[in-house]
Amino acid sequence: MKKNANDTDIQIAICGSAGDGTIAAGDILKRAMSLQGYKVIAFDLYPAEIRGFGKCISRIRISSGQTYSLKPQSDALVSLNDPHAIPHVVEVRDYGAVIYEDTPMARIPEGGHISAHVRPAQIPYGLGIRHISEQATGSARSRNIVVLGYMAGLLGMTRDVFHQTIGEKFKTKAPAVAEQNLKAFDAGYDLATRVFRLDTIEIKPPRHTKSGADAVMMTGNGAVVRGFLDAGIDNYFGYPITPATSIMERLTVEMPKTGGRVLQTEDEISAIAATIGAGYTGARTATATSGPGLALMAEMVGLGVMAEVPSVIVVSQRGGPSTGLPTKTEQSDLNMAVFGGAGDAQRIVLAPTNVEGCYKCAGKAFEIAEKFQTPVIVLLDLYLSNRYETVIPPKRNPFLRKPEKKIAVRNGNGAYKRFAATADHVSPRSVPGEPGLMHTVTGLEHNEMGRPSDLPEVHLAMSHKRHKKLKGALNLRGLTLCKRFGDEGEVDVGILGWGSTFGEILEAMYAAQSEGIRCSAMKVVMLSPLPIEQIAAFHDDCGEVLVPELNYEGQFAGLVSGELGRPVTRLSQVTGAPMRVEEILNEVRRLSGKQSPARKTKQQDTGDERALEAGLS
Amino acid sequence: MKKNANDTDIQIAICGSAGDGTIAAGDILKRAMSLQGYKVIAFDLYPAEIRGFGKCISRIRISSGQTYSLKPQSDALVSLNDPHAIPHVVEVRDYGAVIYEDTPMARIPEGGHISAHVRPAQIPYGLGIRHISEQATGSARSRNIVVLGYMAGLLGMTRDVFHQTIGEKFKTKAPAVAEQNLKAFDAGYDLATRVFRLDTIEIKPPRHTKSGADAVMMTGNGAVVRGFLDAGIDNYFGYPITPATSIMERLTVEMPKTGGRVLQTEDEISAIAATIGAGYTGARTATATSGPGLALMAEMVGLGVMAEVPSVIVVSQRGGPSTGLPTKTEQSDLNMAVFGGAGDAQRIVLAPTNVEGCYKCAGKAFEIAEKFQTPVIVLLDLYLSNRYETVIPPKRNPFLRKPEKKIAVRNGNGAYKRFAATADHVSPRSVPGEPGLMHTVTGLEHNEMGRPSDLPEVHLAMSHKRHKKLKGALNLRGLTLCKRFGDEGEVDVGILGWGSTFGEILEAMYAAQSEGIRCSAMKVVMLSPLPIEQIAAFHDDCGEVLVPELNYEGQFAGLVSGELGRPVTRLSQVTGAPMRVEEILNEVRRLSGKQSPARKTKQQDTGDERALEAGLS
Amino acid sequence: MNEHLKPVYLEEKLDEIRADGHQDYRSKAIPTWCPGCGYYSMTEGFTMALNRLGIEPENTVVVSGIGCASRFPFFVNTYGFHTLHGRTLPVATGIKQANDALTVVAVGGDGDAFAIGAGHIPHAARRNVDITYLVFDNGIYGLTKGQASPTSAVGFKTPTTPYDNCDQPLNPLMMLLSYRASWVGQAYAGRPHHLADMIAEAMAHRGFSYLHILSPCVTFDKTDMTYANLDVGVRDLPGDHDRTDLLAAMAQVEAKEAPALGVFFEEGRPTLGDAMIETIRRAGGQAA
Amino acid sequence: MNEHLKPVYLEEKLDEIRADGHQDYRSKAIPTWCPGCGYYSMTEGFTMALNRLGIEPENTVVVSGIGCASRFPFFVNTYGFHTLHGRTLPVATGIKQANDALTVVAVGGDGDAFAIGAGHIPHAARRNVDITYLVFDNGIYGLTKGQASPTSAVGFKTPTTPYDNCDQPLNPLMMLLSYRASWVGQAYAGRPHHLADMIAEAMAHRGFSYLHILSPCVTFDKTDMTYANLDVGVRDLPGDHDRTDLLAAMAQVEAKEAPALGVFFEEGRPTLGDAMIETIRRAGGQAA
Ligand SMILES: Cc1ncc(C[n+]2csc(CCOP(=O)(O)OP(=O)(O)O)c2C)c(N)n1
Ligand SMILES: Cc1ncc(C[n+]2csc(CCOP(=O)(O)OP(=O)(O)O)c2C)c(N)n1
Ligand code: SF4
Ligand code: SF4
Ligand SMILES: [Mg+2]
Ligand SMILES: [Mg+2]
Repeated sequence: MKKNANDTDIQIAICGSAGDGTIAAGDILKRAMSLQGYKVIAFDLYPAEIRGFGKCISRIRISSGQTYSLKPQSDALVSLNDPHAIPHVVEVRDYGAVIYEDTPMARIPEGGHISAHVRPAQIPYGLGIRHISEQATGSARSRNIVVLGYMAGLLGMTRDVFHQTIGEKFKTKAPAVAEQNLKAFDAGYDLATRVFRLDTIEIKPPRHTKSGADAVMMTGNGAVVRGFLDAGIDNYFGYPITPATSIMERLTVEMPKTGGRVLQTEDEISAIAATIGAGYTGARTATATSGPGLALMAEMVGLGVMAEVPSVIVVSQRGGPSTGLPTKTEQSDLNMAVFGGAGDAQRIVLAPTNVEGCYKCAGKAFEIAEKFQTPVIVLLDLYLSNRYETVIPPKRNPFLRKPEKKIAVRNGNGAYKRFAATADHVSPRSVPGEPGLMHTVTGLEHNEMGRPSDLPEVHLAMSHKRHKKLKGALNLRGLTLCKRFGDEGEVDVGILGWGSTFGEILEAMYAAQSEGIRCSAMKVVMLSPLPIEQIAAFHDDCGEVLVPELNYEGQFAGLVSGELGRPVTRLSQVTGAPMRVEEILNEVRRLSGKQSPARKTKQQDTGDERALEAGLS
Repeated sequence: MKKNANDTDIQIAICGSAGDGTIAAGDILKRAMSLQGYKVIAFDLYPAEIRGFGKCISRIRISSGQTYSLKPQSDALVSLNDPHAIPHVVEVRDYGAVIYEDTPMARIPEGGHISAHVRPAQIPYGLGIRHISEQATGSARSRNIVVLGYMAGLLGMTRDVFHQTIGEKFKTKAPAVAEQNLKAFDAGYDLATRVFRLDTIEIKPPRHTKSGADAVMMTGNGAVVRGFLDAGIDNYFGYPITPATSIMERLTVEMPKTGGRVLQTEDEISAIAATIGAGYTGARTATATSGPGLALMAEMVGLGVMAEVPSVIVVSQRGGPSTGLPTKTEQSDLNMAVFGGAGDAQRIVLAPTNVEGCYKCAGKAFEIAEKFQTPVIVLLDLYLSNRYETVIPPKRNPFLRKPEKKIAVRNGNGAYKRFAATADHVSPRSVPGEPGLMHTVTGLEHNEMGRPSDLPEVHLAMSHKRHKKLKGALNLRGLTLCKRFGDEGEVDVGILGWGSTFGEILEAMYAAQSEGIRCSAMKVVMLSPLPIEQIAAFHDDCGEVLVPELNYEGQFAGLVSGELGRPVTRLSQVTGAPMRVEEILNEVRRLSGKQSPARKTKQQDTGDERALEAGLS
Repeated sequence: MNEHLKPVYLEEKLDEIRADGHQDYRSKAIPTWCPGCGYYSMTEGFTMALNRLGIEPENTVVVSGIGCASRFPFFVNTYGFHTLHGRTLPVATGIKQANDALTVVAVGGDGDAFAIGAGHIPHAARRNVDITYLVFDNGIYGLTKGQASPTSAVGFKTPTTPYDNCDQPLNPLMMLLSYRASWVGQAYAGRPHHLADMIAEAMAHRGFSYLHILSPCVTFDKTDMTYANLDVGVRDLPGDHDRTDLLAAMAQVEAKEAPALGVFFEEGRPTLGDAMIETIRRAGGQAA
Repeated sequence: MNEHLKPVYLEEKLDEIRADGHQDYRSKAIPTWCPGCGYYSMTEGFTMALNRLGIEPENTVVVSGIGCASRFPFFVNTYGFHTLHGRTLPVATGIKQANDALTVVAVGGDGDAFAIGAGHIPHAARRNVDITYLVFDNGIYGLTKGQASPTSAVGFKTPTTPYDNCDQPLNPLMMLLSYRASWVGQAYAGRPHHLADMIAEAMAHRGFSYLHILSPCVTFDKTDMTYANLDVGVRDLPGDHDRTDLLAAMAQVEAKEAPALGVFFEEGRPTLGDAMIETIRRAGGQAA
């Protein structure tokens, strides 16, 4: 799994304002590189407001080997709008490239031009982007493509693949559109080939060129949609909310093609209620939302637990609390996902750590929900929902499309016991339409027949049943519930992580190893019930256990400590951005006793006293 | 605090079916004894259904010294309905009395008469209850009062006080009603004085006879109402739900008398929304609900946290999950109260442990909510909401009726910063009507002005502010946040508890001490933020820490372990009934190494494997 | 021989009741309602309607919320879902959406429907989900022991309105008409045969049918919606009422001192299921 | 001299605008709405109405939910509460209940009001809470980028209705009339002066006033509720419309191909505040 130093690993940032075509240029770059078989990870940031000229930034990491997150530093920054791009110049590494317009339109205030911000060790490439666009296409609208071509030429990327990608991208438009864009691209590309290259970056051929044709670029939300479709989703109910909306939007297009049904409900309570209603009939049904929607669903999820009806709920977290930061990422809905209901209402919670995991968890969630007759929450966050990765889709559909289910039968005296006691605590289920097995399910405590009962022994036995059956989920096949990476055996520092942050954790762990620190990382995908045995074993092996996560309270750390009864070190970050690899690495160094002196200064600079505090608690 | 062996301490259980006047008889007994200055603790169980002849049972403990819960065994059982009462015969101690009808109406099946269930060591008192009632009053409807009189006579209770209490109880009815009931009482009483008493129970004069006049019988919900009124509640919004409804019902009667306003809203979401709306204007406003209602409120509580608007939410827990067991008690909404919202949405959670605590927490909750500008949840459960205790109301109103608040001012450049950074992280607040201090509050992340902002530094600073300010609540005066009882210094076993169960914990602790076990108990009233320093210090002192609670998952144990990073022993009970003192005591014995051999057998008898398991985890 | 003069033999009558088959739709559970509660008529009317329409119990799902009325599913021998307070319609919508072949009946009290559940009714109605919604209106919260409901009259005294109710009650039928529910009718528990007819008619309607059923709570309401008051209060819809005319229906509903029994409005239009099939067709898919 | 022929001098005009004072009701924040969005008219109309009625900004609270429309409070210089999606009315009710002296205006989009918030409207209306509710209806979910809303027309194509919308839209005015809201009117963003008049009239009404405002979303709706379509679509209420006649109002609303602008219904009856004061009187208390 370790990286080969000879491999390609470059990261490009393209920054402009809404309307500049920033995201579109990034999109072409991602697709072109993915087509050649490179691994691509990309994450775009959009402005929160609909209107106006807010900042867009697209960061794309291209590598021949496997990588796990964006790099803290980019190899090149392309500016389509200087005021937006200036703060990002510091993100470019030494000897990295900064590409910008060198003939600005109007007089600009002092310091307003990006060239004034390029550090001595960075290499500035100014060009007349607008002018070139106008010359090549007759309009300034292709600035984004010109500069894309320039960048491609500069880094020695293959021209043809870009041509192919641009052709595809515009194939639904008039032919002239693609033509214009190809001209713009070539103008930029040609210019770059004549430029004296000072940089050391090189694009080396990808490892598996063949796979390029098979590989697809996918976001976490896109992968959820794919997973749902491959698992044979029958119904979807949802209410729009950032960052989950795109799941519903894509399903409304795709599901009807195979006879599936999508309904936009009047709110989130209705969405989960209808999901559970459909689940009661035996249909594979899901909903997706974000934190505020999950809060509204809390009561209904409890009904799903009590009535033992399967349902699948995807939650893409954003900054909180309350309406919070709708377009920023955070991992702060964990507590609610695990604990957010009345009574002892344990449910299954899965958190994928990458795009491929989104596909697997989403598809598997139906099987799990059916097998254990309970709600399953799949927890993403904005960063994972929206980030692109190259994925090779599986050759064979990996999901069971027909529920494995126990066959319900009337027992001897003619009475069907919907909630009969069984060895694995899962009772045979019947669904409407099956003769002779009529029953009523309820949110009231009930006996084996499903009749309301508040007898002490019934409540005890049924509480037992509802909790014990979930333990079976810890023996699930076909899905990684938790996994250790890095050094085996005893280590100085173990990093325990979940969700989108695990990419940064892996990067930090490999970096720490390369500094000679004995280090492992464990990802936990199944957050409820927790695979506590494996976590305990990991804890046993680690001198210190660090839990980095994107929330203030250290929610996962609290969950693990609560079950384990042992201490862990929390590392929290709540800036709305993905965790910084450097931040984790610094903590690992500190915990291993190898604190880098640079760290201290940096902390004081950012005034981030919280991170320090949290790290100590 | 230890009990004096010479004191009175008797417990009576009265059992009948709905319509027998069981609860009414219990009510007279409670009031009569309280009037004389005895301490009374009582808890009634009603049937879940409106209709029919479900079981009612009223258990009343009467003592001269302080006690903390009902006793596991009663000294006398009064049956008004044998099928319902038979299962409770085992609850009567050796040499205790069982009082019943000895001339049943019709032929009864074998074993159907209670006399067949009285154990050899118990003392049966059969009398012709119906006949006596008919003779004394011309109707069988006063059976409950006849048997009450008999019981009073048998135990040597003072006749006069009962006369007074009966007179008061029926004073709004026609005079004949009181008269009939007095006759019925005397008929029973006289009969008992002629009976040969085999029992050893004796009623001794109460310690403080004078206080009788001042003492009042109050339930937890009644105390919440009193606390609200004494703290000057302005508005109440609520939606009926068991077991919280009686809070609203009493407030609708009382609040308008002093100009207060109560509105029954269309649902719980509206109730909390209106509460927060009213809170925004500076008015003291509360709502009350149970688990399902709190689940619905989750999103809105998060808004209260984010917008920093004070509100008070009383939650009386019942059996869960989902609709669960509406008329049974449980402590399983703790996780939701503490964690049930999107994002890092910490709020203040208080859980009183007795009726007096309900009064204090409810009244203080307004001050706390105002002081920290945040929602405050006061967590009761059905057992505490409905149980009666004798309370001496405070001579002086202990609550600040006017909010202490920081005065908001425009600063130099004319802009008012609603969310200004301050040393204690609480910002000066203005309310509508104050000129020049207009501002908008929002659930979006916002800067000091209250304007939406998703800048990293703003989110970090504001997350910090919202969490840090709550730490101030750990230095609150005038309310016990946590308290240690029993042995000082190092002990074999410490019992850590919260809510209604703490009464049973104290009883168990005193019992353990009397067996020579070094033992302490700590009650935690402030559940969020947790007074973790005190808990850690307690943990340091204890060889083992036992956490008994009425939920399956050991929610408080998880919360404490999560913050402490240390193990505790869980003791869970989910039968819908209050925790059994014996159960706690057995665990204390086991943990201290003094396991009683009797215990093992008992466990196997009840087949309660869960309690064992939980105890071990 | 005049039908009414024929003597009635008990055994014969019992055989007749057994033979007609509607008792097969009753479950073994004994209703937990108070003796005299109007809700008993609903069980009778519902089982008679199912029997008359020949619907199999296994293809029927009764969905309810929380309340005395919502205990209904336990007392009939069909599939049932006793959901949460106010969530009857969205759960029922999910069931029907997932399986068009099922007969789905939603049941709830006035509080369940018009207090906590009020937001869902317009949407089930406008989408024309092909289900029947029976609201048992007793003008009170029965299960929680008698608080005021959104249909309680002004002046009604309850534990939450000790100084008399001041809130103007809602007019449920007017609301349903304003949502353009495709079938809107009213019945009364004190007229069980008409009630059974109306349930059958509502269920036979293709699309969203709403039946409002006036039903006394004998335990907590001794003054307002009693049998005595309703017996003299209700009237039949005029014989010439045009049930295709929305505004005429509204006029009948507005005259609410004397509640009219019968079908106020009826209209045939595509159901949610139809819309789904059309969408699938447009997408080039095959309906399941 | 003919008013229309008088020349307009820019400086003079600006002075006039400044002098009339309604600009004082604007906050310093620049609206985040798209250029051309109908919502700008609301800010203008609202500040003009406040100014005309002489209401002090500090005694005014504007309450909103979530959506483009709900950003409104940030752009006016009063007290404001930007609440949660759909919860505008219960929060506004709480504010008014706590302080009768405040002028409370609730604001929200069509989704906020009639999708997630639909359950609260009947109750605010029947209780006659003395607030004004302005719904900005653009027939779309603006803030989440253009999905269908409960007022979207059949056939409308959006990201959640890629094969065209099939759900019959709600008729908000009919709904409000069926709840017997005590003041019901309609205005259009394209007629800003009439809009300002209507806001002022709605606010002057004692009781619950509901103003429905048609407002194009220029960014996500290029086909349906556009200025072009609405300009020719709207009509005035007939001059002889009797605004005390509920059924007449309903008839006007039912003719919905051409939405009418004006006041449909108005009625004077006790407000929630009145009811509270009466309850306090009956309890023998003193109103605060
Ligand atoms: C979320 C929630 N809130 C409140 C309750 C308590 N509750 C149960 S039934 C009911 C009202 C019942 O009234 P209605 O719907 O009219 O039915 P009825 O009992 O009169 O038939 C209430 C408030 C609950 N179970 N769940
Ligand atoms: C509970 C919840 N669900 C969903 C959302 C996402 N959301 C924000 S605004 C909006 C709809 C906006 O539409 P509308 O109310 O018509 O206002 P407009 O933007 O059109 O003015 C939605 C679904 C949310 N913020 N909260
Ligand atoms: S309380 Fe009222 S509604 Fe409920 S069962 Fe009894 S009579 Fe019927
Ligand atoms: S998206 Fe539509 S509603 Fe929102 S501001 Fe832009 S034009 Fe207005
Ligand atoms: Mg009712
Ligand atoms: Mg809208």
